[in-house]
Amino acid sequence: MTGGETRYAVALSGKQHEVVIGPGDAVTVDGRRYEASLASAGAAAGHSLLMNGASHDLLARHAGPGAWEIEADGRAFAVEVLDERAAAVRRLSGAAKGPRSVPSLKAPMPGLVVRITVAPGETVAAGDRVAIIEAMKMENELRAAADACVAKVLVSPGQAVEKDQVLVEFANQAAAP
Amino acid sequence: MTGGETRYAVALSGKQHEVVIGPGDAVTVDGRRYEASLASAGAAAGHSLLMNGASHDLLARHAGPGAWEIEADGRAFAVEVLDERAAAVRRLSGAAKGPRSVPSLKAPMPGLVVRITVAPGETVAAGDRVAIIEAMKMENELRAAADACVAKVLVSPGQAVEKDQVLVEFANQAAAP
Amino acid sequence: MLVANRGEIAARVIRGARELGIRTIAVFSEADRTSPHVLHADEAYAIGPAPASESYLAVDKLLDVARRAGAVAVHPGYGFLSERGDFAEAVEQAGMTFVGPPAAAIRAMGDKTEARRRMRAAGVPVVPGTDSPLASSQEAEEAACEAGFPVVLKASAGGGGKGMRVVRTANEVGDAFAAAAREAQAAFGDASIYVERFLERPRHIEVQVFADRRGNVVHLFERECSIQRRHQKLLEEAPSPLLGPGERERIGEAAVRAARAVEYVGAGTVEFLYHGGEFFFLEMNTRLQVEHPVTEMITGADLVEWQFRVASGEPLPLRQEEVPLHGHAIECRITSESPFEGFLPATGVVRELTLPGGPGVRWDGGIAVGAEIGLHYDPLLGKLVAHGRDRAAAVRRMIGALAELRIGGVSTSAPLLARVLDEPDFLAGRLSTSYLDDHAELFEDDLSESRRDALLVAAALLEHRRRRERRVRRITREARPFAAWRRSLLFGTAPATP
Amino acid sequence: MLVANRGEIAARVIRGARELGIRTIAVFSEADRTSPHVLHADEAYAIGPAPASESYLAVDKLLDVARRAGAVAVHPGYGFLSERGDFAEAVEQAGMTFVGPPAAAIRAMGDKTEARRRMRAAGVPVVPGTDSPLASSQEAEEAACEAGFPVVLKASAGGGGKGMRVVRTANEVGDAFAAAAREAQAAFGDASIYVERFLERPRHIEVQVFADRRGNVVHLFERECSIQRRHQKLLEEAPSPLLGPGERERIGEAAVRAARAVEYVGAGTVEFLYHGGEFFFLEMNTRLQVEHPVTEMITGADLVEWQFRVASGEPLPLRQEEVPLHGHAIECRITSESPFEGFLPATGVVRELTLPGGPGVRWDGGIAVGAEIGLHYDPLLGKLVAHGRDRAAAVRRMIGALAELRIGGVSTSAPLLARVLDEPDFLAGRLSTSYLDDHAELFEDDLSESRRDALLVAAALLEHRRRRERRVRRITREARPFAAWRRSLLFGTAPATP
Repeated sequence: MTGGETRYAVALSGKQHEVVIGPGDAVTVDGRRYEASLASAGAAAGHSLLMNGASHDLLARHAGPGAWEIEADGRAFAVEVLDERAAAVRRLSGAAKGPRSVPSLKAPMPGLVVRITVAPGETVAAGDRVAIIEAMKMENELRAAADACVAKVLVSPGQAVEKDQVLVEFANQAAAP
Repeated sequence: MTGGETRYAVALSGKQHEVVIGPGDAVTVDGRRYEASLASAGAAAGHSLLMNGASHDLLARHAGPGAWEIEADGRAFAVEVLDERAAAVRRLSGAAKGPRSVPSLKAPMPGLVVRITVAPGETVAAGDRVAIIEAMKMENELRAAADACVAKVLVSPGQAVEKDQVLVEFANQAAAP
Repeated sequence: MLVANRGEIAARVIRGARELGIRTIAVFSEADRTSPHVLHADEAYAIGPAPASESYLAVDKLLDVARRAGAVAVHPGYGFLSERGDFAEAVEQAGMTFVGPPAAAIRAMGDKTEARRRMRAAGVPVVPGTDSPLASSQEAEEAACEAGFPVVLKASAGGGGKGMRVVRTANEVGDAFAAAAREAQAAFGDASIYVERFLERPRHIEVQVFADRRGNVVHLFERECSIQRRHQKLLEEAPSPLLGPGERERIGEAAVRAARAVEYVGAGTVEFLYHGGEFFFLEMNTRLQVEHPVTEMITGADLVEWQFRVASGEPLPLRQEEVPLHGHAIECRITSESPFEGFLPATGVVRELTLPGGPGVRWDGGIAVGAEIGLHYDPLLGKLVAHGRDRAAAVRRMIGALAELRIGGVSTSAPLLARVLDEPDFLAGRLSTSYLDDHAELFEDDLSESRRDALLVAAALLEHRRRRERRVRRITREARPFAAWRRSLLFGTAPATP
Repeated sequence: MLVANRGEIAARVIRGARELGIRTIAVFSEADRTSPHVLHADEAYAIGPAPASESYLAVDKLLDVARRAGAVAVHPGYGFLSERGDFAEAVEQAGMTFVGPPAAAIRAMGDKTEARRRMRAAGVPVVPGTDSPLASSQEAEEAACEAGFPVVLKASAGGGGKGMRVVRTANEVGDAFAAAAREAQAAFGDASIYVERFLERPRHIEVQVFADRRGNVVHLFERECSIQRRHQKLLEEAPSPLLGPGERERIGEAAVRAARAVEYVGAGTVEFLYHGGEFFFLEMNTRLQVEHPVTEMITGADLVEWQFRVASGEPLPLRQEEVPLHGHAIECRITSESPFEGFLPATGVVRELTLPGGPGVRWDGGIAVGAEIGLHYDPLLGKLVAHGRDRAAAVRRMIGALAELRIGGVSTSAPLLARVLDEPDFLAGRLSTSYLDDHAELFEDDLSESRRDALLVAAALLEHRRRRERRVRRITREARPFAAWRRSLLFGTAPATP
C-alpha cells in the first residue's frame, strides 16, 4: 500500500490541483514531481515539510472532513482534499467551487453594535457601509461585499453580538425582481 | 464542602508538614496561615501560585498516588500528600520515611559500561568507585553511596545499559555477618 | 513598586525594577491571572473583572493594593491611567512616588488644545487649527473651513488614533464629529474634539526626551513611526532613515524646548509631523512609549532604569553630547489582528509560541502559551525589535526574526510586516503615514509556486495519513470482538460476528 | 552555504548567512528531523542515523549533499569536523570554500604538542610540559615527574575537556593515562596524550582573534571562562572582571602573535591559563567558539558575518584601535544535566520552553517544544546571554533572565548557574577553574521557608483538586446507568442497580 500511488484533488483559493502521493516519498503536484517529507514539529500544530530539500515551516489544523487549515509565513489558507471518487461526484454536481456565499452580513468578531446604516428594502452597492461594530475600543466599519437589497436587519444599536452572528440579511440583486 | 477544611500530611525532603486547605482560599502550613491561589499557566505543567500575594512560578507533575513532582527555580522536588487516615496508618506502620533504599547500584542514565572496578565478595566504603559509564562522550564515575559488600556484578565492560538498570547488587554491611 | 498595568509593558517595567533590586508588585484582572507580568513579579494581587474600567482603570483598587502591599512607588506603564493627571496626584497624595511627570505637565499636554497654545508660545512649530474644543458639529464645520481642508478631527484627551477622523469636505464633518466624539468618550471618558489641518502624506517623527528634577533635559534622538494604520503605529525605527544630522539636531532641540515649556520630568515623547522639510508639533505623550526599545537599542540606555533613577531624585546619567547613537533599530508590533481581512481583531488561544533569537534580536512580550486573547484590551501581543549596523542590516535581521517567530492559535500582524520590510519604497525610506493606503499590493495574495505546492502537498499528506490511521483504527477495532459486541448490545441490535 | 553541524550553532550560522542573503543548506540526522536548524534553513537534507559517526562526522555524506544542493561554501560550526584539517582540505578540493582557517593552521594548532613548540618559538608563554605525545604510561610518569606534580594529561587532538586527567602523585599516572587515552580515542579518533604542569586554581582567560586573507590580524578582547566543571565551561563573560588595561593589551598582543605564527585566517580563540599575574598559552581553538556571543555583545561585531566576509576574501571590517568595548556580557550555558545529582546527563522531551526577553537579553537555542533530548550529542540546549552597562548590571540582568527561563521536561544547569550569580566570590570576581570544587555550598539544599511552604501548598492543592475531580467523575458516572451496566455485562456480573 505504501508503495502505491494515491490520487487526490486538492483545492486552494478556488482552484483545484491534482496531487499524487507515492510511491514512497514521491509526491506529484499537477505533474511536478517532488521528494516530500512531512513531520510534526513543536507543541501543537507545527509541521516541517521538506520538498526536494526546501524547508517549509507550517502550522496545520484539521478543520472538518477533508478540510485543512494550513498556515505558512503567518497566513492561514483553507485547503480541501478530496479523493478521486469524491472529486468526480463534486464535478458532476457542479459544486466544485465550494459552498455558495450566503447573502448576509455576519459579525467578523464579537463586539457591540454601534450603528446599522441600512434599513430593510434599501439597495446597497458593493463597498457601501452597512454597520459599525465596536471591538477593542475601535469602531469597525462593515461594508457590503456585493450589490444587494437589504432583506432583514437582525440586530440593533447597543446590542452585543458574537462572532459570525448574522447582522443583516440580503436578497441578492440577481434574485431580486 | 468547599467552605470546609481538609487536612493533609505533606512530606518534603523527609520531613512531614501539616497543611490545612480551606475554608475558602485560606491554607495553613504548620500553623502559618496564607491566602493561596493556584492556577495552571502555560502549555503543560506550568502553574502560578500566589501565597499572600507572593508569586511562585512552578512546574507540577503528578507522579503516582499522592505523589507530586514540583519544580521551582529549575529544581525538582518530590512531595507526597497523604490524607489524615493514610498519614495515621503510615505513622503506625513506621514507614513515614518512604521506601527503604535498595542495596544496589543502578545506572543513572543510559550509556556504555566502561569498567566495573569491584568484584563479588569485595567490601567497598562509601565514596569508593564502583563503575565507569560512558554517556555523551564523557566517562562518569559511579561511587558507592554507603559501606557495603558486593554481592553480584550484573553487567560487563562494553555492555550498553538502560537508565535504572541494576549494575551491582550489594549486601548491606548491617546484613553481612 | 506597583505596576499599574498589564501585558508586555508591565513585564518590561518589572524587569527593569528587578534589575535595580526593587520589589515588584503586579496587579491583574480576572482575565490575566496567569499572564507573564503576574508570573514574573515578586507579588501579584487581583483587582477585579476583565473590563479595564473595573480593574486597570479602577484607581481606588490600585491604591488600595499599593497601600496593603506596602508599595512606595507606582509605575503607570502606557495607556490606562498613565496620562491621567488625577491618578498621578492621587498616587502622590497617598504618599507614594508616581514614576512619571508631575500632574501639571500631564494635564498641560493631555489637553491637546492647551498643549498647542503652550507650544506655540514656546516657539515650537504647530499645525494650523483650533486652540479650544469644539462645542458642536456646526462649530467643527466652521473651524474646519478656516484651517483649510483636508482636516483631521481629534480627541482633546486623546492619543493613539482613538477618536480621530480625517475629513475632506464640509458635508462629511457632521458624521465624523459624532463618531470621533463617541470614540473619545468611550476611550478617554471625555468627548471633547478639536480640529487641525490635515497634512497629506506626512511622516510621523517623534523625539524621545528625558528630564530630571534638577532642570536637565536631554533628547535621545528621534523615532520614525510613519508606518501606521488608522493612526495606529505598526512599525517604528530609530533613527529616522531620511533625517540629516542638521535636521536631527533641530528637531531634537524643538522637543527639548517643548519639554521645558511644561516643566517636564521623566520620560516623554514629543511627536511631530514632518512634511516637505518642515516639522509641526503634534502632541506630547507624557509617559514611556510603546516603541521605546528602538531608542534603547541605538543609545544603549535603559529607559525604564532612567525612569526609576529620575523618580528617586537622581540626575540624568548622561549629558546631551554624551548620548551615543549606534546603528539602526526597528520594532514590529505583533498585534492580534488579521491584516489580510481588514485588520479585524483576532481572538483565540495561543497554542504555540516560538521566539526568534540570536544577535541583535529582542522580544518584549506579554503572552505565553495558553494565553487567551480576548477583546478586553489592546491587541498588542508583543514587540519584536532588531538592531543592526545600519538600516539595511537591521531590516534583514528583522525579516529573519519574523520568519522564526511562530505564534499559533491567533492571527497576527507579523505576515504583513514581513511584506513591508521587503517592499521597495520602504527599503528606500520613502515613508509616510499613508504608506499602507498607498501600497494596496501588500494585501494581495501572492503565493509563489513552491509555497503553493507546499500547501497542497502538506494538506494531501495530512489527509492521506489521517485516512490511513482511521483505517488502522477500524481494523484494530474489528479485531477486538468485545468492542463491536458492546456497541451492539447498547444499541439493541444483534451482535456482529467478530 | 552548507552548515555541517546541528543544534544552536547551526541555527546561529544560518541566521548569520540569511542576513547576508546567502542561501542556507542544513543537514540533519534522524534524531534532528524537526530541530530549529532544519526549520530555519532554506533547504535541509537527511544524512543518516543519530550517531554522529554516521551523520555529522560522515565527511562523504556531507560533501555529497553539498554537491547535490549546489553549495559553494561549508561552515563547520564548532565541534564535529570543525577542527579536522582533512575536512577543510576535502571541502576545498571539492571546489567549495571552507569557512574557517586553512588546513595547515588547523593542523598546527590541532596537534597540541606541535602547537606548544610553535608558540614557544613565537615568544608566546607556554606551561612547562612535553612537546611530543607520550608513547606509554611509563613515559608519561617520567614526563610528569620532570614537569613537576601536579600535572595534567591531555589529548593531543583534544579540546573541551575530553581526554583530560589531573594527576597529583606518580602512582596515579598509569590509571589516568589509560582513561585519558580511551576518552581521546573515543572523542577524537586519536589516543595521543601529552603532559603539562597543572596550575592550581588558575583562571581560564581566552582571547578572540580574527585574521583576514591579507595578513591583518586583530583581537576582540578576552573572555573569562573560569567557571568550569571538569574542564567544561559553564559560564563565560567578557571582558574578564579583573584584568587591568595593561594586561588586556598584553594578552591581546600575545594572542595576535599566536595567530600570526600559524598564518591564521578567520575566527579563532587563543586560550590562556592566568595564574599569579602570569599567563600561559593553553591551546588555540581554530573555529568559532561556543561563547562567542559575549564578545559580540561587548564589541557590537557579528562574528559569523565577519567569518563569511573573510572567507569571501574581504578585509577585516575594523582595525585594532577601532574595536569598541561597551559594558559587560555574561553567557550561561544551559545544558541537559542535573547539577544537583553530580551533573548526570539528563534526558527527556522538552514540554515547555518559555524564553526571557527585554533589553540586553539574547537566547541562542537549539531546541523547541517537543524536542527529544537524548544522549547522542553534546548536552548544550542553548545559551542565555545578558549584556549590561557594567558587570554588576549584567549579573542582575542574567539573574532575572534565568528566573524567566522555563524549560519543562528535562533538568538543566540553569538553577546552579543562578546560584553562582548570587555567590559572593563570583560577584567579587574571585574566580578560578576550581571555583565549583571550592564552593560545595552551591550544591546544598537551601529552600527558604516561603519557597518550601509554596511547594507544600502547591502539592496539597493539586492533590486536593485531583481528589475532588475524581469524586465528581465518579458521581457523574454513577448517574449514567449505561456505563455501569456495560461494565458489568462485559465482566460477567449482574448489573448494578442504577
